[in-house]
Amino acid sequence: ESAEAALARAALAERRITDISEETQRRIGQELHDNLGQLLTGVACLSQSLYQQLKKRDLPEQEVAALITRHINQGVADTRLLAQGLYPVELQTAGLAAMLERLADSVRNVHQLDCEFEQVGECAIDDDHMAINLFRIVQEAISNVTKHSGATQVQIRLEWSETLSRLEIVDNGRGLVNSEEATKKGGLGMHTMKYRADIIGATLAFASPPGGGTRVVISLVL
Amino acid sequence: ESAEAALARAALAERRITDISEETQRRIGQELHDNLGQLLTGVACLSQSLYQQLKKRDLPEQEVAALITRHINQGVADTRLLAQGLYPVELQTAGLAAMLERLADSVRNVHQLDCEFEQVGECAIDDDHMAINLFRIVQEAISNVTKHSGATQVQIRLEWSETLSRLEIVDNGRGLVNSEEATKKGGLGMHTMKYRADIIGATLAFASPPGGGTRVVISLVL
Amino acid sequence: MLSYNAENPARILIVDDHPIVRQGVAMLINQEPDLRVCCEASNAEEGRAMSLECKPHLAIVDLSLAGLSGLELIKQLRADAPDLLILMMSMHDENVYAERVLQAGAQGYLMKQETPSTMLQAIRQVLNGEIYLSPSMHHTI
Ligand SMILES: Nc1ncnc2c1ncn2[C@@H]1O[C@H](COP(=O)(O)OP(=O)(O)OP(=O)(O)O)[C@@H](O)[C@H]1O
Ligand SMILES: Nc1ncnc2c1ncn2[C@@H]1O[C@H](COP(=O)(O)OP(=O)(O)OP(=O)(O)O)[C@@H](O)[C@H]1O
Ligand SMILES: [K+]
Ligand SMILES: [Mg+2]
Ligand SMILES: [Mg+2]
Ligand SMILES: [Mg+2]
Repeated sequence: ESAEAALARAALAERRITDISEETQRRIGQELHDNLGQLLTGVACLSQSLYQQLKKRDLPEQEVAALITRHINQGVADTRLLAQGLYPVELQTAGLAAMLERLADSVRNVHQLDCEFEQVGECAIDDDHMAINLFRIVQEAISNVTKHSGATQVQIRLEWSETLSRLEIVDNGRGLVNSEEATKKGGLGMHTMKYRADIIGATLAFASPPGGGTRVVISLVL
Repeated sequence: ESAEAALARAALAERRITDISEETQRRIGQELHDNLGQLLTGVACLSQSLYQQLKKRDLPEQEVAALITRHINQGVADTRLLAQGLYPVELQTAGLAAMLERLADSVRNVHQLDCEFEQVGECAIDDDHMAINLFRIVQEAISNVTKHSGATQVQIRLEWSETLSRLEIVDNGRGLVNSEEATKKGGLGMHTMKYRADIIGATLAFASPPGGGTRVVISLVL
Repeated sequence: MLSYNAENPARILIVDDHPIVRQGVAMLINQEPDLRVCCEASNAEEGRAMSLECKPHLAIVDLSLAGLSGLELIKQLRADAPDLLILMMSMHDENVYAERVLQAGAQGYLMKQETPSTMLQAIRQVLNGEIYLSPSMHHTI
């Protein structure tokens, strides 16, 4: 087998299996969202109304009914969070920019981290495959910021022109010691980001300027 | 880059990404199993006992309690199926043979297909990585049988000796037209089975004898 | 002020493609003396027909329906019956949809993950002539 053929094989393998992983997440996310989530919503209502019936008649069984209702409400919330983390169902309809805005919101709320989203130009991706991969790269970059950087601020910037798209995730944390080293540590995140960038024909760069912090840049020639 | 280096890279890529895909599934499966699954199982018990209390006192609210119990049981079953398909958590504790037995049971129940598991010798894999990959190969082979073969019978055979392990999935369906052709059709299953076999150093063979049916054989020199 | 009571309950239409959701929400509503589910539908076409037939005070509409979406249904319901109150109830994120849903003519957006008590509160608020949004959403819009 020639070097070229082998490389092509590697690329195909990467693309195919990343798709499997994405497809699994999509399928499960959708399933949770559409079926289990709905079932539990219905049950939560049934259980609340059973509780109220028992309470109105002042029956002692109301206690168990209240407990069931509390647990089910928890289950509905868990299911939604899980589904959302697995597959952002709104990506197709709301678009990438709206989803990045949301991601920033949730980082602010969950991690007490000052996270801003900024958009320059009008983002007009209508390719689901492209959108989901860009979104996942940002998700992993942000997850790294919250896990490793100790940053107090992070900015997600989406710049958009007719010929180029640029996505940046910039934090003010402790910086990458060495980007070579970082990818050898055994984490999967950087590898996956790289695969995803390759798949959509984007380039991915990491930089930690002397002033501190880390900058992840995804560039895409349109 | 030499052909050899490129091939090595391809192999590494395949292995890494199969790991990612497996890791994704493991994470989601575990989450479903441990969190949502446990929560719902608890609620199912509460709701069942509430129903019984109400029934004993012959209260009309028992009807709603029965309805809730039915729905929750459905939710528990859905969650388990979803989690189980993703990552067989019992694989580590119960072992490969027990899991294949269970797989055969569920195929019989879900697909009305006469599915048998047979073991010759004592299976003693204690390598999780090996076990999960063998299990996934069988899962995909069985999924293909149910989807494509039109078979009425399928057998899973695990043969075990001190030096060799052999796993066979044999159906009595319409057979593979041509195994070359099959892998070119754009399905991911055959590719993934091949990757997994490579990863654990096993060989994988497909055969459709003239008498009909398909035989998938995984051989492993120990 | 709410003018509904046991003799004259608010009549409510539920449009949701999931039967267990309809069952649960209907039971929850029906045990409130001042509220009553007058009809149910599992898709947009049925929902529109039911609305014309039963003339409900309030329609609770699910966003994701098979076929025509809940968003489209809102616009049709609005056009058919200018006085009809509409509460959208969905599993989807309010940050993404709430604004659009209000623009389409609904009076509220409720996430299905909210507790049943919040659901009743949202229904009453909309019947009372107010807009219902979650507190954090109210803040954003
Ligand atoms: N924004 C950042 N600031 C500081 N260090 C970082 C940042 N992003 C990544 N790193 C470093 O790079 C390493 C590799 O990151 P990577 O995402 O590949 O793995 P991980 O996050 O450790 O594990 P995983 O992503 O598999 O959960 C991290 O362990 C961390 O040391
Ligand atoms: N047991 C079988 N009997 C008959 N045909 C089979 C059998 N297994 C596989 N095939 C044929 O081989 C093809 C390739 O199988 P493969 O698993 O790669 O893809 P798939 O099942 O079509 O899709 P995917 O696995 O990605 O969901 C199938 O489409 C089918 O035509
Ligand atoms: K009533
Ligand atoms: Mg990481
Ligand atoms: Mg297949
Ligand atoms: Mg729906």
